[in-house]
Amino acid sequence: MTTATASLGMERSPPVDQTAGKRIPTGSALYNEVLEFFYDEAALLDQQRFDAWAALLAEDLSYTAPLRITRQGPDRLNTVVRTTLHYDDDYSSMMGRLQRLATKSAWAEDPPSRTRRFITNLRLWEGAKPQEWEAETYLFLSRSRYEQSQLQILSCARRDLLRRSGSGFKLVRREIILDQSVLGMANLAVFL
Amino acid sequence: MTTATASLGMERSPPVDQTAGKRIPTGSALYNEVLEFFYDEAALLDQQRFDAWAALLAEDLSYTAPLRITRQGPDRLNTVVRTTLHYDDDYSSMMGRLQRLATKSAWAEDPPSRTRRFITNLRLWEGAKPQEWEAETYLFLSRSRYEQSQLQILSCARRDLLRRSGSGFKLVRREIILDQSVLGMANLAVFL
Amino acid sequence: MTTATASLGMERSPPVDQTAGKRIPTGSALYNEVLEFFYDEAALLDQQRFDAWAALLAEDLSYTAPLRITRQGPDRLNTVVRTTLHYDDDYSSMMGRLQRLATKSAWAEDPPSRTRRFITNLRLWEGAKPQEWEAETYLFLSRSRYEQSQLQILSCARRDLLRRSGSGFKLVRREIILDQSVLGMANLAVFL
Amino acid sequence: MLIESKPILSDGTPIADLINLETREVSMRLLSDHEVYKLEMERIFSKTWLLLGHETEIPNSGDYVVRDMGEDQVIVSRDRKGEVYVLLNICPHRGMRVCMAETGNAQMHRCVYHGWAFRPDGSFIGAPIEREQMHGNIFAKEDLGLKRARVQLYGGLIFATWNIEGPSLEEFLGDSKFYFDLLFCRTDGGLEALGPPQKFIVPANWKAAAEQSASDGFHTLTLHRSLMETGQYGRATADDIYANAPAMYGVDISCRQGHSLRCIPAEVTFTMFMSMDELKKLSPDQRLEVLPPPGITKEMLPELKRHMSPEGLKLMAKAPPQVGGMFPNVLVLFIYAPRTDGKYSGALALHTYVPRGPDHVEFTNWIFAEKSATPEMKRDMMANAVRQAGTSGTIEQDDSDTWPHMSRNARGAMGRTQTMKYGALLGEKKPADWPGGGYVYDGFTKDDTQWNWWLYYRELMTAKG
Amino acid sequence: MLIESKPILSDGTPIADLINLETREVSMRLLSDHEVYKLEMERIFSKTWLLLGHETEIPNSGDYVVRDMGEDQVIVSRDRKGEVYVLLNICPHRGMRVCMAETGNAQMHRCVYHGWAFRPDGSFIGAPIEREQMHGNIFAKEDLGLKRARVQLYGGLIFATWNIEGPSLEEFLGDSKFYFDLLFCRTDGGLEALGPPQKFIVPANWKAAAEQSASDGFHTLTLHRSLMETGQYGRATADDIYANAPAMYGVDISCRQGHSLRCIPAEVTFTMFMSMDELKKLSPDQRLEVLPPPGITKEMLPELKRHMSPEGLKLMAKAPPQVGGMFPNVLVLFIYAPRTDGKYSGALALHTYVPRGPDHVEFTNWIFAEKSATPEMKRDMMANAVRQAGTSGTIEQDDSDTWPHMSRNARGAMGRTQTMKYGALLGEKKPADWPGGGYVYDGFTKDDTQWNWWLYYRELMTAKG
Amino acid sequence: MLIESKPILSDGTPIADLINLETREVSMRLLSDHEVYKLEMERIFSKTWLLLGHETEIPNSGDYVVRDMGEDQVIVSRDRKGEVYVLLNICPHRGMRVCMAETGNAQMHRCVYHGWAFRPDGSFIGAPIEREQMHGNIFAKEDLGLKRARVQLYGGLIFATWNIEGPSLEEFLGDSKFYFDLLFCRTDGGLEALGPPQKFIVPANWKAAAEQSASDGFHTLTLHRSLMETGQYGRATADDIYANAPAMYGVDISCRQGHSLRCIPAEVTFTMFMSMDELKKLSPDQRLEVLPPPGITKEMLPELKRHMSPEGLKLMAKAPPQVGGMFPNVLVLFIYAPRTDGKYSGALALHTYVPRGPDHVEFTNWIFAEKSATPEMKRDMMANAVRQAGTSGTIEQDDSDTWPHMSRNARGAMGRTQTMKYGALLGEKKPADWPGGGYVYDGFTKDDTQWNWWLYYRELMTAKG
Ligand code: FES
Ligand code: FES
Ligand code: FES
Ligand SMILES: [Fe+3]
Ligand SMILES: [Fe+3]
Ligand SMILES: [Fe+3]
Repeated sequence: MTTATASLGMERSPPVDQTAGKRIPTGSALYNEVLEFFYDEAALLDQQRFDAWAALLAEDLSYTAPLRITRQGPDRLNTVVRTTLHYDDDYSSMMGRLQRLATKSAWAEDPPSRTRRFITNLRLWEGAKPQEWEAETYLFLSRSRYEQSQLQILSCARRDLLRRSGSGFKLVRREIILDQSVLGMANLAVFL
Repeated sequence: MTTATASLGMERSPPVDQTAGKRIPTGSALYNEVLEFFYDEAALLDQQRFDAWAALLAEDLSYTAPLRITRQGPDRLNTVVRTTLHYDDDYSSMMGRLQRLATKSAWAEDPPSRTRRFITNLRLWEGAKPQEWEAETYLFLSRSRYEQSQLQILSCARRDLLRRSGSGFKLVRREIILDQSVLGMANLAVFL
Repeated sequence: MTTATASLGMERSPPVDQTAGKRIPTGSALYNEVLEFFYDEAALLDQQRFDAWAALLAEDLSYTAPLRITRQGPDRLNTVVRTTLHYDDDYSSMMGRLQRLATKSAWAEDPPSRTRRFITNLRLWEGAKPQEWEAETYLFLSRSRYEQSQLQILSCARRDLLRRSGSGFKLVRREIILDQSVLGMANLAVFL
Repeated sequence: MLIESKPILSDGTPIADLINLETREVSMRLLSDHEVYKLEMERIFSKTWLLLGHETEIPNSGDYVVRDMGEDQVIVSRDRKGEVYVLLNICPHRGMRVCMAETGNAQMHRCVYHGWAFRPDGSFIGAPIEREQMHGNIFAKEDLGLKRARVQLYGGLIFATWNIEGPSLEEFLGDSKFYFDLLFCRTDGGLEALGPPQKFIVPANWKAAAEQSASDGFHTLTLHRSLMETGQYGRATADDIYANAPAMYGVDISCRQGHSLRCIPAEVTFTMFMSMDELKKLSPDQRLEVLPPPGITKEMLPELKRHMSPEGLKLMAKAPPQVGGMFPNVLVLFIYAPRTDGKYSGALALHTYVPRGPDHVEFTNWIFAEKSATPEMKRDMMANAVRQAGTSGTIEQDDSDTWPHMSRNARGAMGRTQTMKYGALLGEKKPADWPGGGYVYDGFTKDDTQWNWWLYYRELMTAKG
Repeated sequence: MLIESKPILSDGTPIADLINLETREVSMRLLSDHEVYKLEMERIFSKTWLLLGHETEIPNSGDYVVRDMGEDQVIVSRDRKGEVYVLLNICPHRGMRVCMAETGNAQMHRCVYHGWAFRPDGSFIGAPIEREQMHGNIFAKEDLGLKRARVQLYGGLIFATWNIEGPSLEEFLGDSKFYFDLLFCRTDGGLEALGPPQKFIVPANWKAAAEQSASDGFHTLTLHRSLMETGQYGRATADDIYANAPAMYGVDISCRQGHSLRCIPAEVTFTMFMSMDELKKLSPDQRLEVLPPPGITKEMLPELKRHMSPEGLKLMAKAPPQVGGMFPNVLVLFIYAPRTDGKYSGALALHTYVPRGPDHVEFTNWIFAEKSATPEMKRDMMANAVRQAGTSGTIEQDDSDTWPHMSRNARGAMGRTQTMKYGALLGEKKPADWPGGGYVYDGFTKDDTQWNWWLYYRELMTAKG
Repeated sequence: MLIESKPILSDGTPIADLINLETREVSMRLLSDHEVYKLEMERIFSKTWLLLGHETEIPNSGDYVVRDMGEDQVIVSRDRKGEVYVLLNICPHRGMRVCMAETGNAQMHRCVYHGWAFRPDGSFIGAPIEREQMHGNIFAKEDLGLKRARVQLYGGLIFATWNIEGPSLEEFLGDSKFYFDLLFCRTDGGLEALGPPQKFIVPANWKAAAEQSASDGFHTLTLHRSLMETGQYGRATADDIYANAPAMYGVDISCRQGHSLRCIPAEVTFTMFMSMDELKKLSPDQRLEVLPPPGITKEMLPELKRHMSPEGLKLMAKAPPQVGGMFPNVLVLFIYAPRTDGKYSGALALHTYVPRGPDHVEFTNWIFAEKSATPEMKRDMMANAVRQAGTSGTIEQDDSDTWPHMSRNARGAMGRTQTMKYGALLGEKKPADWPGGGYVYDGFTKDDTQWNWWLYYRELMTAKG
């Protein structure tokens, strides 16, 4: 990597399995609990039940979506850009977004998109702290607005940190690794 | 909701978790059985083994696909239309459809579409009656016909009622919640 | 089937459940292990960690992708063509492909595609030999290259033979049943 | 001002030459050419009456639905006085879409871009910050309303046109109106749209669908053969479908304006559950009792009789119009529908084939019942219609898989020089005592009505601006 | 040689007629017509100065980024001498793309097709197998370099044009340069691009976005109303937004070349945390202390003062330019940004709206801070900008959902004959002691600046080749 | 009647000017222009001979495959007498597609729309309900068959053209036929298509692929460099690839009609497993024994010798034609293929690049072996070909990722004015005792053959109708 590009913040996202703790076996009780959490979360977002979704967010939330960038040669896998982001939110700014969505004039999503969040490929590890887990999921988003007969689609991986909270979990960190350098949607007015 | 639109039958589909019985934990034995049922069902449809698929249908079957409609303002989530439907079938009419597919001239699917039904996000609850369960799955359909190089795609949720039958299940009710107001396919000659 | 088309090698792929051994229940310990194998494999490919992926391949590997072809009438389900293939590799040729990808000039994937392999619908059976299993998965591939704002997509089923190897598995056979007669991508420079 | 293009294509071909009056051939090029398409939007979809919906979709003051006139989106709304208005859904300020929803109820449509507001009749209320007169001082408020189309209701169906000075809807329907009256104006309550229409996109030129809607009866025998194989239509078996040719004989009607209907002898349906001999003994009235027209029940017969002339009634008893079309893009499907209990019921549907560029068409499918039908019957008729027509209908799923091939074929260098042929003509022939006018074709259903459709298409496409 | 088309469309309509100088109307057809689009690529995007990035994106010798001038892709690179070059990313051999990555560092760009190699200044190095002279013997090596655009830097921003003999960037910026200086040239270090730009595609004609960028202040009240409802902009409540009309009064400026800016009284922001009475007691200097211009901190004020004339400084204290645009496709957003801690910070962003055919535009969004800002402040400003502008920004997600509707509306046969109206004119009016030139509009923000945009568009589109 | 357009584009540019004979430049505009594309479909794809498949794909009476001549779909079928017919897959009735499958066996093709039926030779059988004469009375049955193309078989390869009166296939192949004979007509059984072709869509203009097929040997060194890095082609290492320039020297041949082949000295392959000194000791016959031409085994040499002249045989021993193309859209790949066991085998493939609009091309890839090869060898040759060519081939996956960039570059306002250059000319030079005709270029592979391709393209595109 040249100094230039390093300073511009393009890097290879280290695979979760190389940075996280012990693997939580697929299909184990904890794994299934987490899987259920993600399915339920997807349902809340697809049903636009934002209040219930907000209750899943930890107050030390970090919610980001780095850019992806096309590189060639030795740096070709350093495609994740964290200097500029597509989402760059904390708990308080996220509450601001949800407050806006509750107004009578959040036009970007009124009429709302009809969305479907397909969650697959969950992989789970222990986090650095007790009662925290690193989870990677793949998300395929299908989004339909107005009379569009072609679905808008988007694929990404999500690298989440979950924390046990009562009988459920809170989302502490979500980093969304998008697959496109140029997004094919007019906005990201929907959460991923 | 204004009287006008109420009378036109547009409503918000109440989330399954608010109408169904006790949640069946993700990854539990029963859950896994149901998941297997859906995977097997998808395989039967993708392989056009309609006789075997027919054997999964209960005789009191209800198989429907409401319209979705774009709304704005306070009614914006009342997008499910059950007055007009894209599918509106019972067991007997479904048998009629299958009988037609078995003729030598059901052109809409001869040549057959090459389909793939991706099933994800299964969530499961007890039904109102014993040995019945409410299941929600997300379905992503990929469909290829003739020399089309662009896949036809469709996303939806399915809200099913399953009933125990011997060592397996029967499909008693399926409601398909499509994500588009204007479908992007020339027909729904394939089952969802 | 007429002699002509039989001799041209077009056939109906017999459903795995009719050729394989005993079903391994969905959600069983073994099933979960295999599911984890596929999720990990997808992650390796999506992260372009080809060395690690190579370690998953058995030395008696068969890796093929038949053509699909549009038929009508009584032969309409005989759509799998194994005379011509889109992939036709053994272990040694696969190593050649990986060796090429490690050069400084494998342009077809340098810049690399940003891919996401969604794995769903895993079904599992005992294989003909001990410690071998027949697995069917559905794969939805999303692929983004350069500044393309439209995702390239591809759907297929994979019929794999896995063999126990230490604490993991080796991929012994993969047959990729594509859903298109005319592929919508400029090449298959990515593994499925 | 409407942009007028001359009916000569840029390679020098006059549009008129693409429809050969001698050989009754229509050039495939019409199904793919971009210039032709643009002309159609101007000369047909901006000029003729277009079906947009039914007034039962917007029963109350302020109710609206958003629909399409060609590629122009319009608001179909009802104002406080109960009048129906059709308004271009384009803000006169900067061209933003005004109504964002497909349906709703509002006494004021406020554009979300800069807030200009309009009444359900399209009139301009004003821009925000009244004192600043943000609508400017060049145009008066009266000139800043939403563009209004001319509207006419018929049997509750809402028609509109941009052709303000052109023929009335009655004139446009011409001789076919007598027959359409038998379908749309037959009870006290009239028809009711049972819900919003199904909508889906077919990758085909709109005329691939429309030329068929002009009463192509013949395709049923082959394209919809599966339904005969399963015994759903007539008693033919797989082997004798062509020999029996069910529903092929009847009376087709059409008129100069390209509309048409097929009056199909009820025998076809009767013989599903009684013998010809039994049938012959029945008087027209008895026939109506045993097998009322599609969508009508025994209970509704008195109403029916009040709304129809004796001649019309006889026609409904013997050979009710069941399928047909209205120029340019409406399919009429008021058919007997076999039920799984062995009885016959009805399925009433209207489609519009809305152009979406030269290569796509939006299939819009309304389903109807008589307003006075029982809830059970309405429910039954919805199911009947959905199972046979539209998105998943076992009849029409074959049609929508057919049209894209025609469209694709019309794109090739060789393909676009090929022709569609309309040379099988029956010729006008009126049965004795035939009650209606127009062009009447008694016998085997042939190409007459479809050829009339193309003649009117040609007339409009080559008319002097 | 650039292909020159005459400004008359194939149906005979002169482009000039689509912008009516009398009634200040612009035909919707301009938002969808394919011929117009082609002309724009030749007469605008091949002729004017275009913003491509900032030099801090390519700090080192050999650094490059790949960007777009209209639909032509270019390499923006820095050579060994530190010069910035803009080069058509097309191999002179067989037209292959030369740089495959979006960014990187290279002293030699070798085309992967046949291996022709070029320096960062575009000059041709040679083809492989030197002895075989595979570049041929018709053209000299000097003639085989990558095609160079004319480049000019301004405040670190990289502009380029294919118009080699045309006006300089200064001439092109004209009277608006005084104001842009206040934004781009105010500290010793200058601006810094905090990273590569966000990029996403909006299914709209580029002018739907661009005409708004010409300082359409009025749409904020309605389209961005949600932000006022949540109290993010001014103390208005949902009910009195229109009564309060926050940020509507100020001074808009523009010039013949279509650039513009809105100088919005800092009162709007001040009154979020102090009363009008308190505010009135403050001197300009004190105002700058309490609320420095967006992106500037108290610590940076001495720098600011060094870079600005006293008049400029006063303007920054009282009504700093916050939003505006540069013809043809740049949006400037240097705004106060409310923070969740109740304080005000800044968000600095520039967008380009890159045409992608008549129906699509690529939204490119750079985010900036002053180079001398602390890392924390840069981090804060990135977050501010991302939350309000671009892909997921709560302001601009409304905009990008709006433009596609305008574009779609412009496609219909009726829709393309409708017009966008610019009749609400404030008229030129300079406040006393106004320090800058250009056209100055003091008062309620109206259509003046946008109309000027269209006038310059018209000038270019109808200019003699 | 074929629609004839004049070879002048609507902006006044003559097509002829886009190929500069002086400077040997070809305008990039040809890779993106829609009018040019339309002309190509008429002047090239409706006029020249096109490769559609191989007769071993349809061995039996009634067998058919569906293929493409430009954008026109055709049925390639074998009738009862064993004759091969090529028929437009468009129903003369209403333009529906007749054969819905890609392949099958049928003695009657019945259109699913209205049931018109046709024989494998295209002749019309009739419409359903014979008595009603639903084909009308304007055209005789003989006039209602499927439109027939002119067909010629060559080495089992099926060629067809719409140019009924034009040159024969032999005339069209011209001087290149001598060389193609060496590939296609060398055994008793002839070639066998091992299965249906691979098909996939590349988002590029068809000519981006086609101009390369005209024996662009030079790109191999750079674009396919990875294969040399891995040591798959020649003993070059990553560092000396350009110094070694493997396979660059040889004899390229072409002819007026734009066909071409590269005769590559077998040395390149030999030296993978024997020294130059050893090699020099071998007689031509011994060379054939050690390294038979691609696809031929030692066992098949007697056959080979029967089918070839001694001169041809010598050529096959020393420098067999391995890659090349046939105008307009065929790539020939009859190459030595390295095997993982260190030996050399062959991979025989033919591609057609079927136009799918100006911006897309369908890559069709047939894989062959000699019919007399053993099953093991056929299996081996399939694997060889699949691993190197087509969808996943490690050679050609680089090519199909390249062409889209050229196409994209040709769309920009500046890009479309750029040129592709063919100035590196070797000049005609025949080695001593060269057995064949045509234009012969001995030496380093240069632009000659590709330039000839464009000259013939220009000839056809500017020919008088
Ligand atoms: S566009 Fe509707 S108010 Fe401005
Ligand atoms: S196209 Fe760049 S070297 Fe040939
Ligand atoms: S279109 Fe083929 S029979 Fe009518
Ligand atoms: Fe039909
Ligand atoms: Fe805005
Ligand atoms: Fe190549």
